[in-house]
Amino acid sequence: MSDRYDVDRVRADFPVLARTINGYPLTYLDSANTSLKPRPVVDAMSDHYLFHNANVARAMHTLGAEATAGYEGGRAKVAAFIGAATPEEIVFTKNASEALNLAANTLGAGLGVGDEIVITVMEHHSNIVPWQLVAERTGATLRWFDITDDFVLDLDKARAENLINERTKVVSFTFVSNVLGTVNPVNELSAWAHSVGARVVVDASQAVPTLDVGPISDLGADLVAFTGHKMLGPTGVGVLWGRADVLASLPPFLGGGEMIAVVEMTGSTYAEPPYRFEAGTPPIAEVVGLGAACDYLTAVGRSAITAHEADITGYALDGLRALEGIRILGPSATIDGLAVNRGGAVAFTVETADGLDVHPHDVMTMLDSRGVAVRGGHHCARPLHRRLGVTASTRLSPYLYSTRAEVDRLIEALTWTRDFFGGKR
Amino acid sequence: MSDRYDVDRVRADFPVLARTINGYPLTYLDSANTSLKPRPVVDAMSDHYLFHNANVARAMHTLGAEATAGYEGGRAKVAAFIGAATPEEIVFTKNASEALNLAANTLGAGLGVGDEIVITVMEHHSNIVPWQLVAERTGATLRWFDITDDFVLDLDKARAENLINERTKVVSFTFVSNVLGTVNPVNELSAWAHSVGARVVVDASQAVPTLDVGPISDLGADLVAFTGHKMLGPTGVGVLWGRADVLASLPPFLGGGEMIAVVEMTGSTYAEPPYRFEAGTPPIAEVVGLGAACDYLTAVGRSAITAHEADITGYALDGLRALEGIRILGPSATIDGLAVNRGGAVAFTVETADGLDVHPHDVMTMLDSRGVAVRGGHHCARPLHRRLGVTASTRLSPYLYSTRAEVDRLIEALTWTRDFFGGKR
Amino acid sequence: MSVEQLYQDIILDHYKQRHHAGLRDPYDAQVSHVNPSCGDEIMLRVALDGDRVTDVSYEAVGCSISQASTSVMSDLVIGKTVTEGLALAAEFSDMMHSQGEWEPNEDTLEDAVAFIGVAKFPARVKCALLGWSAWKDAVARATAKEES
Amino acid sequence: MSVEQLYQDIILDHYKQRHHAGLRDPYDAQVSHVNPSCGDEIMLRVALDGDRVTDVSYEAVGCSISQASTSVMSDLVIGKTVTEGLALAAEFSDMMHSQGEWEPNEDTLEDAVAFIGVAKFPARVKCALLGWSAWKDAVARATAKEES
Ligand SMILES: Cc1ncc(COP(=O)(O)O)c(C=O)c1O
Ligand SMILES: Cc1ncc(COP(=O)(O)O)c(C=O)c1O
Repeated sequence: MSDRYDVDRVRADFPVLARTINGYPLTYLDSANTSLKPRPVVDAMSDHYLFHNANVARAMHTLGAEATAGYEGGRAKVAAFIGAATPEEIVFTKNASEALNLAANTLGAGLGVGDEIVITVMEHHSNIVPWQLVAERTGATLRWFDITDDFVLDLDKARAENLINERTKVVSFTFVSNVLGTVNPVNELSAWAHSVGARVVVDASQAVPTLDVGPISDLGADLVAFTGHKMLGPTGVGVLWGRADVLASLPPFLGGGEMIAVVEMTGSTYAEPPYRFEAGTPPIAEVVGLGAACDYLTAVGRSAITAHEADITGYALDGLRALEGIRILGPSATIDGLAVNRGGAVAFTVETADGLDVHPHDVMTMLDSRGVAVRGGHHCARPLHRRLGVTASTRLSPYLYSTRAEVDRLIEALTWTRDFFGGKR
Repeated sequence: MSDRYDVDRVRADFPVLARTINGYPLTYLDSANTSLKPRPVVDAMSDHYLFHNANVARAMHTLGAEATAGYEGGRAKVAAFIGAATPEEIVFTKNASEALNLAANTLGAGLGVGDEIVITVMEHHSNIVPWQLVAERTGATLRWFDITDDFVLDLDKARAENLINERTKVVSFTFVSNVLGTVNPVNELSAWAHSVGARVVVDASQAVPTLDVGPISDLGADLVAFTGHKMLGPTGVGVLWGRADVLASLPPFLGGGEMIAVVEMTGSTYAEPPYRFEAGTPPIAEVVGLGAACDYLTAVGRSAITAHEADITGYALDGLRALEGIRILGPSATIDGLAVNRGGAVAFTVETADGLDVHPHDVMTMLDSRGVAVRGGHHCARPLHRRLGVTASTRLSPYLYSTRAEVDRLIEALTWTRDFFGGKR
Repeated sequence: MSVEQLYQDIILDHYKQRHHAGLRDPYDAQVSHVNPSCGDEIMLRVALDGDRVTDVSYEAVGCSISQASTSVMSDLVIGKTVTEGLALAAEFSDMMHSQGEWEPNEDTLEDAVAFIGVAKFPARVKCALLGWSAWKDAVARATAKEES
Repeated sequence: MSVEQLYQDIILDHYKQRHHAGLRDPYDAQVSHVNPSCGDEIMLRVALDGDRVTDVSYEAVGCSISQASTSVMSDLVIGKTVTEGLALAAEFSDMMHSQGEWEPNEDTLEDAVAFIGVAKFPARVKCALLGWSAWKDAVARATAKEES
């Protein structure tokens, strides 16, 4: 860990880290599932609710102006955080899933039989099911990138299959895999898709929390989705960034208050982006909280967080690789103890000395009894697990508050788990 | 005000009420726009975020179990609050607008040319635009109830027009108008719609905060939508209640994590309700907060709140009726100073002695300068305002923390406003 | 910030007696603008003679600020060149976004200086800009038409 | 609550050696159940002879708890009447929802009493119930088929 990164000071802002679970200190390594929340984020929301709460836009009194300043201020902070050209490029949704459904429904509105949508086999269900629903509704065909044995997208196979072609209308893929940790070549894929005139959607849910993704338009994508709760923010808020001209070209998604220009019983016209896509009372306090989360991450330092995650992830990869019976699902190389070009999510399987697969739920329960929180299951990526030939996996995922000592506790608990199930055979 | 209702004790839980605005005490009469939040609701969310935060369902460790208990516990509280048969009848959305879009999209999935959808002219935009979008997409026809000069639904005209007939597939209407205060005959309308085999959707956003609507199935509706932020709860959470068999019959709406049974690249199957309709990470902390809001309202007493609102509304109606130049848009009768069979939203227009219409925005700004917060505009009900022959109106809306003294301050500020604009003529 | 500073007499006078109101022929472009959050609406026509604004006419519903601002705007731009009018629009917009920290130039903005008080009411800034936005849009369309 | 209480030897033994595993003919109904939050899946067949359960066979992926519970369930219900099996299912379900406050009856539940420890792990209760739910569903379908 870098000497300059003061993880203890960071940890002091997360009171839950002082908890003990079953007599052991809490070891929270489930940040890809959702991150912990620091006090400044929670306090910003409490202050908003207790002293400045009102509805936005439609309330013009003093509290309404304060709430609007909080909400639109949060939009400006998120815009700055990802290097958007203007705050109007930021659409607030309830989570990344809604953002991806918004993308699928609006981009999919004009599709028909013969059109193709391309995703990848490593997607989160939230970037699979919306496209399946759109394909079903419109008659378009859903196709996908496979992966290689090295856990990266199989671009050669895609080329051989002519996966992206003149029928391709949308290409949607994840920036960083929430299972493998793989970082996809966003620029290359975007250019490829654009070369056939397709729109590009990027699921950056697993990227924005730790990578400095801005200026966001440099990715080359048309729409980028991410979620608040994985980046120290509250639940109930997600983001869809869109290039101004792309957003302006999209039809409305959900209908309701705030997204309209003029409503008549016989038909309505719609507001300009981003409001066109924000039906009903928006997640006001949540955006205040997300803005505070952006402030917090910026104050700690974006590159320091990226470096810290590379350190902890590298340390975990080295530790896991040294452990008999562990198979890492994803790139596992390290250089000087640092993870290279991969995210912090590390999924793996556990086998006992006598060849028994220890199921991830059992691993999770065993680890939890020692205070270690990880996730077991398919991590909302069942097709990827099938592709890897496993039903489920266990996943650790650190964040800016994680320490090497916590990884040590994980490794120790994992060894004990493996031997507990093995010994009893 | 009833002697037994201790409004000061209630007010002590809302710290913002101690604020002064422009040197005047805050007089918050904009609760139909969004309610203020009591400390116990805000504290419940802070405690959740700081000490029990995790993702639900998919996290099985201790924090995950606590977060799941908080979330599902919130579902049980909301179910009990509206007298639902089981917690599984409660679907969480991001707001009432999403709940109504969910209803429109799923009920509308099978519609086509020749089918009819019926709404009313007094609907909030959130119960108009989703049906317009569905009608546009499917070719179905959108029709609506008119109102009488007494501000109630014109059932006679509807009968004469054969508004509800064998082609009617969905009837959707508001329980209580957020402008007029009118309470619609839900049972009668539901029975009428069901007699032709149509599904019934009720927008109860303006009803649930003050009326004891349970047992919810007694309304006779199939789906009922409401929103958290108007009933002391946080932003970012809405509710769609549905009869179990109706929910079970509906296709999915948004796709993503949590709403699936089995995902394959070639097609997916979906979870049982309510999960089928909850794509992605749900509003976990928000549901914890909404559960706390239900607890709070229950502790104060549902019937006491209803009675208090009838008292404050009646007092406001009497005060406004006595004021030259004020026209109340909605039922304005009182009996013994109490509002009768109407909600607490009171919309009105202001005219000076010399015949100048004072625009609601000007009224709002003038009132705000005296610390009085009301709403001016079309309150997301533009068609209704057109029907009433006005562009916009000013609306006061009290809640359980409101007092007669606040109404006095409003009336005084309103008198001053009227004369300010009149005097300068 | 008192409402007396906001509702200066100039504003109330224009509100009660709107200059150039009503829709007139001939015109080169007509636009409809709306402030969705509050429901204020305007339909505005502009007539050009080459580079010169010969008429601005409108039908509008809205608050005193939006009505008066449109009235003042029409006084200001009629008879000016498009370039002069756009410069005024920019100057007015800058003033409105100044939060009141601005020394308005009475020589150029004339009656529009009365709106300096509105700049201190963030919720009302949009009201003051509605007519100006519509005018800018109409002029852009009229010019585009001429060029095509 | 220690994991040793959860993972009793009976459970681990059944996990490693699942009784009646594999899909067999003949059967009267086949169902697929899944625990969407964790991905555990089971395909289960039931064969009836009148009111009597003659066979239960299954293919399943999942954790030790769900696998062992299915194995124990099959031991318990094969040879019993449907009514007896459903009574056992109810008794087992009650035990699982007892949060561990339960005195399990070894005479009726036999090996299934080992799952009392699971009742104290709310996140794992669903695992223990997966096989039983599938069995109840399959029996309902088989019975319905017989009646129709
Ligand atoms: C009657 C009615 N319906 C729907 C809504 C929309 O609620 P939301 O903005 O939370 O979606 C409101 C909100 O004010 C309302 O009063
Ligand atoms: C890569 C990826 N995409 C999408 C999502 C869905 O986010 P949400 O559950 O907030 O909708 C996640 C969440 O974990 C994710 O990791």
